Amino acid sequence: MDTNLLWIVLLPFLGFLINGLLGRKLGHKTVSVIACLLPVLSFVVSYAAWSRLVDGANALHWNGFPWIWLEGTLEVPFALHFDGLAAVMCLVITGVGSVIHLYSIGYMKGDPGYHRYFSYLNLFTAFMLLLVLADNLLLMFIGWEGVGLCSYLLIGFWYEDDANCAAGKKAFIVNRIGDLAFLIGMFVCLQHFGSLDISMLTSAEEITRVSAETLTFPWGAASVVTTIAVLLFIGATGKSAQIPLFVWLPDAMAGPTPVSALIHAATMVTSGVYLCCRLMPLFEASPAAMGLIAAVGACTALLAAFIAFTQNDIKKVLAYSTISQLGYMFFAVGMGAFSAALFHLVTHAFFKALLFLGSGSVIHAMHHEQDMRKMGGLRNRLPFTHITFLIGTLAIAGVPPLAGFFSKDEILFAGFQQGFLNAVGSAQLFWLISFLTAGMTAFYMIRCVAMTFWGESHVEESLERNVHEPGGWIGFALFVLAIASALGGFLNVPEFLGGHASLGHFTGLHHSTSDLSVDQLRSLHVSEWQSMLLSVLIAGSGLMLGIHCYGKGRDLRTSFNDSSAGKALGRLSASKFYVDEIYDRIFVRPFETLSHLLFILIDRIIIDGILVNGLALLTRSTGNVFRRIQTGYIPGYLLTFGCGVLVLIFILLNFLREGGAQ
Amino acid sequence: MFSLPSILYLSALLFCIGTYGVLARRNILIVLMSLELMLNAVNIALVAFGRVHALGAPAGEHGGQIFTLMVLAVAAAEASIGLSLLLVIWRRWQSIDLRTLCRLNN
Amino acid sequence: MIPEFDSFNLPILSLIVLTPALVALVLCLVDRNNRALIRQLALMGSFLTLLFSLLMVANFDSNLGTMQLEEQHSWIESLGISYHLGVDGISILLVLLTCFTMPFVFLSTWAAIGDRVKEFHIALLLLQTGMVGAFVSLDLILFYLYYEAMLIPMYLIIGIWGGKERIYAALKFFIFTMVGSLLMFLGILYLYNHAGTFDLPVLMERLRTTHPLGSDQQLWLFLAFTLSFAIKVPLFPLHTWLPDAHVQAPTAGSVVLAGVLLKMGTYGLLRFAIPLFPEAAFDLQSMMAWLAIIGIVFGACMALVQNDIKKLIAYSSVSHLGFVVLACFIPNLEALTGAILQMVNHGLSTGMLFLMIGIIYERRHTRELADYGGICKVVPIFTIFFLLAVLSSIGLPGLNGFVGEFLLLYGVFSSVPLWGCLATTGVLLGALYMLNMVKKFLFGPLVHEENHHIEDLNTRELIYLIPFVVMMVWLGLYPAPFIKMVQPTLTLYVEMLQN
Amino acid sequence: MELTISRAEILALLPAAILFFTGLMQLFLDLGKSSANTRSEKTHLAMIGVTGILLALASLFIQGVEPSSGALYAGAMTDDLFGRMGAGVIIITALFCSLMAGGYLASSGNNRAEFHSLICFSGGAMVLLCQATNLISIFVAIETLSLAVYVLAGYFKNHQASSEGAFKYFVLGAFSSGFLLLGMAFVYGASGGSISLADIAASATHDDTLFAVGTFLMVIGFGFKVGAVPFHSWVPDVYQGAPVLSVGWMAVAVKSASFFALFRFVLFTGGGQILAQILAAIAVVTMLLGNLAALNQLSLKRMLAYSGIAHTGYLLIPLVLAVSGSGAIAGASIPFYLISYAVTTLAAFGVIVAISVATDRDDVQDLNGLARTRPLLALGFTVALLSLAGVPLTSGFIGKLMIFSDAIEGGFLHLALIGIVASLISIYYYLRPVVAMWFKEPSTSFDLIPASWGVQFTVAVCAIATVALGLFPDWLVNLSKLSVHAILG
Repeated sequence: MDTNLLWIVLLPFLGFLINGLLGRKLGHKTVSVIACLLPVLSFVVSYAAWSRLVDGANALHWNGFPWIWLEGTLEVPFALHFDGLAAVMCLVITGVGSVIHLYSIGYMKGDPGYHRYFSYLNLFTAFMLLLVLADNLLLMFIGWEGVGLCSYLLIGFWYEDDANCAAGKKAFIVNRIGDLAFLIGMFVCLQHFGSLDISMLTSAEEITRVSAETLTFPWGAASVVTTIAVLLFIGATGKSAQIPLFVWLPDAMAGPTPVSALIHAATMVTSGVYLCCRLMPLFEASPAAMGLIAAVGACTALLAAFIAFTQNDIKKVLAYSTISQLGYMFFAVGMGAFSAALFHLVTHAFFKALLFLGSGSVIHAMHHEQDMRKMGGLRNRLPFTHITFLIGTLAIAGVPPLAGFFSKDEILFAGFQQGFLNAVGSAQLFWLISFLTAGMTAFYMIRCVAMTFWGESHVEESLERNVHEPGGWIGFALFVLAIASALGGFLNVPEFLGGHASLGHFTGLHHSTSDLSVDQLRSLHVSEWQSMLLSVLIAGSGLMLGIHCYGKGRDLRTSFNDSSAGKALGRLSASKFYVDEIYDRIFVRPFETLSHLLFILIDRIIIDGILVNGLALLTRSTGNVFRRIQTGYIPGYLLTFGCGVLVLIFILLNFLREGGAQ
Repeated sequence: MFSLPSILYLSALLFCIGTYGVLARRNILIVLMSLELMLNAVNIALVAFGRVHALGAPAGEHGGQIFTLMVLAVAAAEASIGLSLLLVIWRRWQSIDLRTLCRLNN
Repeated sequence: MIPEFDSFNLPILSLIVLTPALVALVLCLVDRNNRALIRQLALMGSFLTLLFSLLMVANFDSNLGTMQLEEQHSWIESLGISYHLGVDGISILLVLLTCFTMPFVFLSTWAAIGDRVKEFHIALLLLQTGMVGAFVSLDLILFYLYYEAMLIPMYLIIGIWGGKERIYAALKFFIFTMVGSLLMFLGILYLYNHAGTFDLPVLMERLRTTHPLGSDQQLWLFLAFTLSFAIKVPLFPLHTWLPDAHVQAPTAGSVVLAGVLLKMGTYGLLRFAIPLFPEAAFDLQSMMAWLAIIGIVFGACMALVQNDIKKLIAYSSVSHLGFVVLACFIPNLEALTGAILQMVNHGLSTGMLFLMIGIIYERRHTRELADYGGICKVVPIFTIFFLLAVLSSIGLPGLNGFVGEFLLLYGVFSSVPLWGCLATTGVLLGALYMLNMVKKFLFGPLVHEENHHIEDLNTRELIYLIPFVVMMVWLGLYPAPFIKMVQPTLTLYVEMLQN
Repeated sequence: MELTISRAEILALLPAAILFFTGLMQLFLDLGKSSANTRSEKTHLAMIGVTGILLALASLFIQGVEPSSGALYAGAMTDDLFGRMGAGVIIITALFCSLMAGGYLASSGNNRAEFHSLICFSGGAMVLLCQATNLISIFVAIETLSLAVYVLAGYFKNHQASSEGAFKYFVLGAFSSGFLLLGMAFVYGASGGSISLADIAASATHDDTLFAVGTFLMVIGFGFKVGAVPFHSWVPDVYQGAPVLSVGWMAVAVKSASFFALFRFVLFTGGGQILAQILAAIAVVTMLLGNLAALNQLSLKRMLAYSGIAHTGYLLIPLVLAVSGSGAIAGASIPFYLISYAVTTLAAFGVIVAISVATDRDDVQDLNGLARTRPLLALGFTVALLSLAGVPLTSGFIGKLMIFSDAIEGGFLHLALIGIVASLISIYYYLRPVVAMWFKEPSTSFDLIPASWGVQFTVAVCAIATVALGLFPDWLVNLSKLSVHAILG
């Protein structure tokens, strides 16, 4: 029982309440102090808890209180759980989060929605921490949807532009599609595990018990575990922007840039990966689901990288890069390398936050110009930003010894190991895809750097004079994150390089190699070396090609662009594979048209028109008929009377005769 | 002298004539006369029934006859009301055709 | 445990039911021009009722699943009708919801209703008596009496204080409801003739033991009862009165209609139609479920294409209550608990949404979405509250809507997975139309000149909105006590149905 | 044969006698002044009328709820509870009509003693009708009341519509009297010369064609009076044409008295299943036609005329039960429904009287905005309409409850079902005046002549009684049961 855990979540939430309720009256300074101090405090608490874990304590637990509590039937408590995995996530969230909060002070200065912005950001932090700390899936779902809400609010932060609101809405709705699968996944869990507690869902006995059960679908049978894993993974594809639900993330760049850094790069979008790591035993029990995850991850990585080639909006490039990197993480998950996935999650949080904040610094300096074609040559004006951005770029490209190098290498090796050492055919293909993607990543990132910072300036003159390095908190944040991006890789140095894979061990995700013999270990290390060399090679060539194309060797680029294949590919990339358009044509518009049609056809015409009003009309016109037969002529009345008597007597006599005959 | 059925047939015939008169004629005066005819047709039946049943019944049971007397009185009152209404109608419409009275309808 | 407050042996339920009616009588004597006094008296009356309802909760033993606080007096003995009240887990939350909503409804009308204030308050008070009475009646005729008694004040409220098409809407409301309730009336009489009592507990006992119904009888009676309740809910395809009624009704009318009145339908299903005729309910389960599911999706689709905010929310009610109806026909604890919670949640969130639309309507006199847009800049506090209500309505975890929705959907899913999955799509569609509305209503550029100077929420409005928010958060984060009140009754109920 | 008159016989005759005497008094007192002063309220006439009626009522109450003293006047009449209840309804109706008459007649410039005394005369005949137990007294009573009512219908002899209505009523009424009388003759003949109902019941068999046809013709005769389809044609025209107050009197008193007599007859003699089936068909058609034809009426009086036909249809349901031999089941609903209907209808007609005094018209649209100008009248009318529609908390609801419940118990579920459908249809037109009163704004031409206190009193008392009977009907239900069971023995 550790109530302190609650404070990790509660502190940022407090910030939200204070700023949300009183922010308007407090003034910018107080707002910033409160908004930044509380996540920092939360970081401190997390750090303290983390150090207790390091000291050898078991996982910390807060029993909380009953939440959705049907005694004896369905008992879901509001309880928190703090173990290695949660600790790492908490530190990343509060750490990177705090830095981004600080950055925001500079970035959002003078915005009329200042306090609103910070209260949303605090709220986001709280929800994200709740997601991470949750002891059961349902509680995690609060955080899960809560971060989605904050994402929605922050994407549409500048609500006066319709496009921003539409992007926010799109994000929420697309996420909800995934959430439906998550919800149904939880139902299946409840039905078969009888609980949503993560400890239950990950306990080996339970999983073995449940994996014997199968479900029948119209299209065939599937094991329960696979069903759950796939459903939860679909949930993850929503949040973590994987095929087929990635379409919201590029649009989400409509929000303020620090938001993109925090929510749409470092933390929220990685919660899908976190979910997989959290439920590692469950996923591992289903090879089919793992295969699917690897396939989706690899394909997403490739697709997004390909689209990133032609994007001209600096944030869009980073957005597609994020999608691609998240694909990497899922690829790792699919390969069973959960520790690598988490590692990449952490390093990605560092360098992608850095990249976004760097781009933010550029955008800020350029007075909200995001088109890279109108930049160029900013290296001189923004030297510090340039350096840090470059560090980030190299880190993501996988240049040793920066953070991305270690993590990406681990992932690629996992694929290599599965595909070639364990000889799994499909894994070979996926490895190849991600291997190529590594090169592509290096290429489009260097393109981005080149277009923004290098070469000639395309900045409007009036603007250029005012472009200057934003100092203060912005610089501080860039500095901190640059260091983290540079050194983050050392958190989990693999054993063959003499490290201890400490992150993997700490979180319990690392597969121990201690049961291997010395020979096996040696051959493993050899292949690890091979894989590493390959990845460095591909990253290097990507970088070189990029520098060549966007540096001096422009002719290569233009000639490629002019070739018919190049044109076709370029169009395909620039149009983002028409995914948005296809979704629009297949789902969105038919649905709206259908709704309109149904409204008019069923509600207006059939129910109201024909049934309701028709019935009323029928009744009224029958009434009118009866009204009209009342002609007012006495002879007519007498005749009715007389005929009535005659007919009725005739009937009576008829009946009487029949009755008598019987 | 006359058997019960034959008297009843006479009564029925008169009733039918009366009914026909009410239904078929348009002159209010004739309709009033037909109504009287209907009542009196029933009177014949009543008297006939009374006569038949009184034969076997204890003394003092002359319901049919008493009934007839009552009906005669009522018929007289009815005729007077009818005729006074006829006067009102005549004053207003200058006509004693039933078909003219049709302002109230629907 | 909770201390016993019932030291005077008060007839608490009667007090709750009759206080509003008595206050209405008092109001009859007040000068019609003394609006302030009328308003304050009505408000005090409704607060008093709220107090009594809290007393009811204090005296309610949530470990028992049986009828509690029962009151029974002979009334029309010659016709077998008695005055029999009682409350159990199924009704207690609904009584609470009603008593909770009414004071704030009264507060909300202070600015909106300026014409015939006296009549309006009398009508609302009588409406309250009708609603609470129907929830606690244990005699079929007494129930029917209250059930119908709600109709007239509501009819007047729509017809007198409503919008342009109010007469059509009021008539449609009245006749639709009457169609069902008269058939139910016939069913009640048939039951009386069959089993010789109007008293619900006795009747149920007799139907189970001494006077079982034939399957044909069950079927027809079930249909008669269900038709009535389905119209009230309203279940697709009997829903077309609702959008008209909502759009035309004044704010208070809409709030009561959505907040409480619609629940009469689902409550009736739970209390009467299903337990009285369990076999018929079971036979028709899939038909009802499919209708409910169609209603969920159809209502959502309709909501998506509405331009009038009230109409949109009316259709959203069709969708939301589709969930509840679906769950009513699933005999397991989760679904039924979810159904009851969802009734309360819908009352809170939709009630609040209507209150807020009323607030903005008072200022701008339009409900067309096209006339708004970007007003969150002008009315930031309004925006926050409105968003909260919307989020509660679309079932954001952490707010009330989710708790009910989760239990309900899980219950349905565990029984018939296909229905559960189909119903779950309603959650998605709900987010779709609600956020669409929010976007057009609150966000975007501030185009219209008239919208530049809308006043934000004032203190009175805050006073009646904040309790809703508090309840939403409470029910969202700590629903356990409420679930506990409901559970024992439903456990017995499920056992009974499964036998 | 000895001619002695017992105390019970005197007491039984007293209410009717007092009414007749009151009518005569009024005629005499107004003698010689009749041409002048027709615009004054002539309070003395009302005073005498009210006093007489109250006396009659008192004489009725002297008898209390004690059981019947058996056959009186050699079986011509009885003083049983059933008859006393019928007499009570009629006398109370007469009271309210007298209270309203002065103001109403004065405003139309027709205040003569004849109206007042005709109410008393017809009232006396109706009281006798309720108590009559042999064919002769039934016929004489029904003809007496009819003749008086013909004149009441044509009371505004300068009004074309009034005269036309009266004449239609007269011709059709006389025609139906012929059939009634024929039926009586048949019954008389078929039952071996019995005049009194008790003897007829003892000697008749339902299979006898003559008896069945006779019974049926009698039912037709009564059916005309209460407006059962297809003998209803006169109702809308006469209601529309006749003075409002006469219509109110007809709608309440004539119908009640006829139904009381008809029920007494049927309860005594029964009628057999076949007759019951035919009557059931008549009930169905009456309920449906009455309600459907009322849907699009603009005139309140005409609308209430059709509504009255519809209510006749509902009342035919217990009649069907009684004819089919289930009189014990249907018992209580007959007197109760009639009393409830009387009270409700009086409230409604009170308001129409007020409207036609104020506006000289009686269309639905003349009610526009009544809730603003005369809230209490509007409330009273609303209560009356809701009660007619059978909405709970009113006596009409309890009445319908009893009737439909009886129908189900007697095995006539389909009648109950059609009754429900019919009352559903009726809601539409009952709500129309409500809409006009509450939802519409008053037209500027609305003349604010305040309703006379008699009208106000009537509406108030009757509306309150309607609600009170809806809330606490127990005593009346018990009384009704008691009265019917006394007949059935």
